[in-house]
Amino acid sequence: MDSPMIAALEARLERQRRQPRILVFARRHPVLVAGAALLATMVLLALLAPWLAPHDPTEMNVLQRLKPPSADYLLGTDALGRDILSRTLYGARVSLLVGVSVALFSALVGLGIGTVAGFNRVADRIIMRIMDGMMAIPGILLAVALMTLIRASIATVVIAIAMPEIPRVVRLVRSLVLTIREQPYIEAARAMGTRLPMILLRHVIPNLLTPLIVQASFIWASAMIFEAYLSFLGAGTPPEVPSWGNMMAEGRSVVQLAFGIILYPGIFLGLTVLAVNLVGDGLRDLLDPRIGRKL
Amino acid sequence: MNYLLRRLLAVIPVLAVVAVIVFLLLRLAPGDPAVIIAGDTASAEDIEHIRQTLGLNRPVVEQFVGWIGQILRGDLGTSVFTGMPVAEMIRQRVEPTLWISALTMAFAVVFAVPMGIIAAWKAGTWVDRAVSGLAVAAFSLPVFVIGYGLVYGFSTQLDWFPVQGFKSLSDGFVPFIRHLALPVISGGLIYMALLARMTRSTMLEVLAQDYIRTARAKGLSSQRLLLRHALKNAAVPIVTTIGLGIAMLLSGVIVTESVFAIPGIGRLTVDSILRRDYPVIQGIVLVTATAYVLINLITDLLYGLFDPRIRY
Amino acid sequence: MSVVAFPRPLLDVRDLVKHYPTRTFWRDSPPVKALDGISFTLGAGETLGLVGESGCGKSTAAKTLLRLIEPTAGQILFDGADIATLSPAAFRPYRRELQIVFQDPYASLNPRLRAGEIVAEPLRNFGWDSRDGEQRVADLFARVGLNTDALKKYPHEFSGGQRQRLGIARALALNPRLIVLDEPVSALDVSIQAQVINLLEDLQADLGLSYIFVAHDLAVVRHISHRVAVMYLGRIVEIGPVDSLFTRPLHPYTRALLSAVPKISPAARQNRILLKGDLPSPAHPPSGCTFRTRCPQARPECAERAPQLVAHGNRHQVSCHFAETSA
Amino acid sequence: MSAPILEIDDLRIAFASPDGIVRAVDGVSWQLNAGEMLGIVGESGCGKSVTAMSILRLLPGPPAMFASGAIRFRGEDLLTASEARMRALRGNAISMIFQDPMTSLNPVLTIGEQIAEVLILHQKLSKRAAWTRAGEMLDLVGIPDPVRRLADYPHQFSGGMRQRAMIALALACNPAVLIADEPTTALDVTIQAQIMELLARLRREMGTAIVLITHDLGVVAECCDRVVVMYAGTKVEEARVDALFARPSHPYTRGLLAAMPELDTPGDARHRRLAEIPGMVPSLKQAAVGCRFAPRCALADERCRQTIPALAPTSGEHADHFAACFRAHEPLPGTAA
Repeated sequence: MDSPMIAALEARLERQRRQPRILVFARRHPVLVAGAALLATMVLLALLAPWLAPHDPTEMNVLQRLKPPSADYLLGTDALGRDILSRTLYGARVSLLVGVSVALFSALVGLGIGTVAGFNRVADRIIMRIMDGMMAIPGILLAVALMTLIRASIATVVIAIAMPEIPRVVRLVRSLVLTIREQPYIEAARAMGTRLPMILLRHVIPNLLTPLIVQASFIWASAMIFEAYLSFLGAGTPPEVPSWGNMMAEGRSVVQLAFGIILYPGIFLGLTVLAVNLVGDGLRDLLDPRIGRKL
Repeated sequence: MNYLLRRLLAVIPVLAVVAVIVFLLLRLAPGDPAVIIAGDTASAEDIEHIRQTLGLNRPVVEQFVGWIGQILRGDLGTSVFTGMPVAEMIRQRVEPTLWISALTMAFAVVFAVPMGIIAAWKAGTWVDRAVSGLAVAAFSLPVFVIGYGLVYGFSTQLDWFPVQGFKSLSDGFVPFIRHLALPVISGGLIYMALLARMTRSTMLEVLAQDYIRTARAKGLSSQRLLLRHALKNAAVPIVTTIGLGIAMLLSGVIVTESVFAIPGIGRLTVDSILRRDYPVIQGIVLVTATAYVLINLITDLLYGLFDPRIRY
Repeated sequence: MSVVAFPRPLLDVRDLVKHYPTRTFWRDSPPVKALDGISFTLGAGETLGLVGESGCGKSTAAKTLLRLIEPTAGQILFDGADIATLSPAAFRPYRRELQIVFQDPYASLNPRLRAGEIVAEPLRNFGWDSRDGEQRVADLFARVGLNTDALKKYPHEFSGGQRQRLGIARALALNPRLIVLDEPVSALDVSIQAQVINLLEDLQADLGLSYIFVAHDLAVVRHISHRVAVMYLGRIVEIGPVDSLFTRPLHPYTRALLSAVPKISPAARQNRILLKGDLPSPAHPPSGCTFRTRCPQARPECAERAPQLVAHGNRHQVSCHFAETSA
Repeated sequence: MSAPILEIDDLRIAFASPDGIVRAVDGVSWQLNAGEMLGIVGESGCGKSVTAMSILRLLPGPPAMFASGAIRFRGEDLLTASEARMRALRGNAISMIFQDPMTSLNPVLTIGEQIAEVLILHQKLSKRAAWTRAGEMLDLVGIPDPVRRLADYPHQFSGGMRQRAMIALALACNPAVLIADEPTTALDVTIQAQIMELLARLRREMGTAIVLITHDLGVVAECCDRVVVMYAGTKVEEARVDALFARPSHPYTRGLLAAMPELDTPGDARHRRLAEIPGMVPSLKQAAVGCRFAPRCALADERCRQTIPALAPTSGEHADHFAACFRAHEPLPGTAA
């Protein structure tokens, strides 16, 4: 005795239920699925670089300097005659590696400091002032200052990029800990005789992982761009490391002649960062739309 | 009134922390600071000269106190490379950076806030998806790729704008604007994307509140509801985002300046890096951090304007 | 439900105080007096109802007994021993004796743990090995009317009533002697409320549990309590056996409360006492009797002298200078 | 008796959720006469609030769907009215107050602005005239020193005062109908008594018809003229208030009354065990086959499980007493009712 409108909707939902689960999931979370697919392709390209790359990325061929895209150099060559496509494929590895390491490093350090700040009022005041101080220094300057002082390597770049991200993670974790601390299930745990370390492990941290993972994915995306900035300013990974940032930095001097040197790695970097941002957006809406509002 | 006092007092510890971080950065690095500043090619007496001028041989605490004393008197030390006082170097190069930052922020805010509001108001429609999509895309591109893209498109091909360089306002309005157009747009796009996303999520949160449902039950039209009821509540979080976003804006500006070869603070930073002119880097970090803190103080003070709960 | 004779009270609370300092910089503003010296006793197998409007301190009192909130002053004698000032380590064994069930069925269960793990947590804290533990949890599920296939489910898969049963199972795990029930049924619908109230009464009959039952619903408190304490602005204004307190309320506030509750049968609705104004702020309570600003029979003397709890008949005490005349 | 001022006719509202359609309101009809106070009572999830929100069409479009039925205000069907027409009625001819006073007022606008706004909008008053009228409204709802309080912000009002301000706001344009969605649930019992007494007084003075949505049978008993009992999206019983409480007929209504602890009976009413209603409210995702209450009803038989009982008048002296149950008048096993 349903009205026609409800019957029609019921039929459509019925059809949906019979479709393969992945299709139904994709329909409901388009952003996450699109992002994940794009990211998977980029990661695959990076992993299969040795087999996919037509040329050795470091093989210089001065005769073929600054050639436009052609049959055997699909994306053209750079100032030293190296194949842009091969270097771009290899570059993906460095940027993805830097991005993930920065995200993990800043998430873990931020989790530790943030939880301490959330649970200890005295430490909270000191930590938060330090974090405010670090946030006041523009990320680029902090990273650049660090890079001028320590020997440039992938590891030091990761630390230099992570430094400005840590205060943001600490601020997020601290606010989450302060809200979770007031929840009745924490009071119940105390009433059951559960000691603080166990309360942290079983009750507090599991409930703040969701927003932390979403924040980490945004950091992963911005870290890849940051790596490009650092290399661009001449304070990034050592020049011989084929990261997208270095490639684009080398392209600066000849930008008028061969814009492809900046354009193609730029597009790859853009797509990868877009993929990670989409995954971040998708995760936020999937896991907990309410918490997502704050990011 | 004690809210204002509290906000003013809160600025001091933050600036103190910035000063300590900047001071410690050089000393924490492995190896002898003087050697690092002098660089690999420098001779023994160069290193000794730097050690003297920067007083690196005195005990650390004494150096710190001396340094702070200098800063409070407005003396940011002297550049190792040019020998000029850092404060003077910064003052000469600050005008372009100020202009770019201000115009970029204005350009971003003027577009981002309305876009965010409309996307939230029309949540779920194609408008929302378009704005969110554009924002994520712009947000994912490094500023120099956009910069060189614009230069390639508008300068080399169409020649509407100069490839690089900066003309100060005194050289006439048109050249001034023509030189700033592309840098402002390339830096602005990213900051606009961030602001649009934040405005949208803040507005969505406000539109879900009970008092919006009450306003609707009063028979208000959507425009009135949006502007008078929703926006006034969303103003505080949006202003905060603009404040916090400054740090990201400054990063963008520094890179934009090297793309368009604009002689601003950003360019000065890059040059000081290459020349390992640490006192200048120290000075720039201090100045930009102070600017950031003051701007955020202003956004905090605006709270009182928008949110009566804080005034009373 | 005959009234059990009480040789020595299981719980004897004396002048329990809880003040929250207000943090303003320079002027020393008065603290918020959440609890301003409350005293009561509770026997084994007895239910004491703590009733009053929001802000009267009933939840604070309940949580202070379990040291979830640290008392500012006063004694809490449990089985004769004062547990108010014990160090956390010394107090921990008492966690087995005193337990709590919370008001909000959705927020009092960790959303990331399965139901079985939630109920097993107290057992794990006090050294039960996993095999006995599993059996004990299964028994507890049956005892509160949950079937065992619910062990694997997560909290969001349960209804409000079922979640409250989980909270009760968790509280029973360590065989406590006293359970503090902090508004356990306020968030439930009437039909579900009845199921939980009956469950609590059966458990009390079977296990001889003592209850502190905190609620703002007078009908529920009357139904389940042996004795009732009425609280106003951090103080007990009247305490006594449920029948004499509900049929012959002595304190003007108790009478106003009883008359304010909407009644179904027209006969029960005598002339309604409408209190004027709102609850005063706990940081600046009125001088003398704190109820005088809203009391229909307030007299000048009420402002000078704060009334004390005075006995009027069998264990029925009231804190009001003119309780006798206004009865 | 004149035509009813508000009429709900076989209203069906469904929500499209990813895993199925929730039939929140599954064929509900009732009338409201001018100046009358109708109580709609039921437990959470029974559809009472959804019905209330649909009258002013405040339900968000996409998830909510009006499957069928009509809502007629003075004969005009509101479901098909234009958005502009609805805006002209909202807050003017039909007003609404909500459950939680703490969040229902805009925190950054003064109380005066929020009341004046509706007067300027609907009655085209000047700013000054609207401000004075707002002051009169605050006085009418019993807020001391009303003119000064107009300039205060909501956070400077207590819970009870805010609900009074909400009522002033809703009644400013002298609406014909006021919909009150659990107006006192979030308030303490002494403040609740003040608010209910205020509503009763304003109804007498202004002749406003009131639809009171609540889960508290006591409030309905004291304040309403007629009452509708809802369960799982449908109306199970409708009667004059005295008839309903004197001779409840639908097993669910009788179950509710038996499950409530008593406060009314004088003397030490010896302790009787509360009569539970077993089981839980059914999921509204499947279409109703038989009576929705059958799984929990002691009288349920095969017919109840197969066919949906229609609303039928119950025997007894009150003509307008209906119940949707085949065995409405039979005594429940084990109880005197």
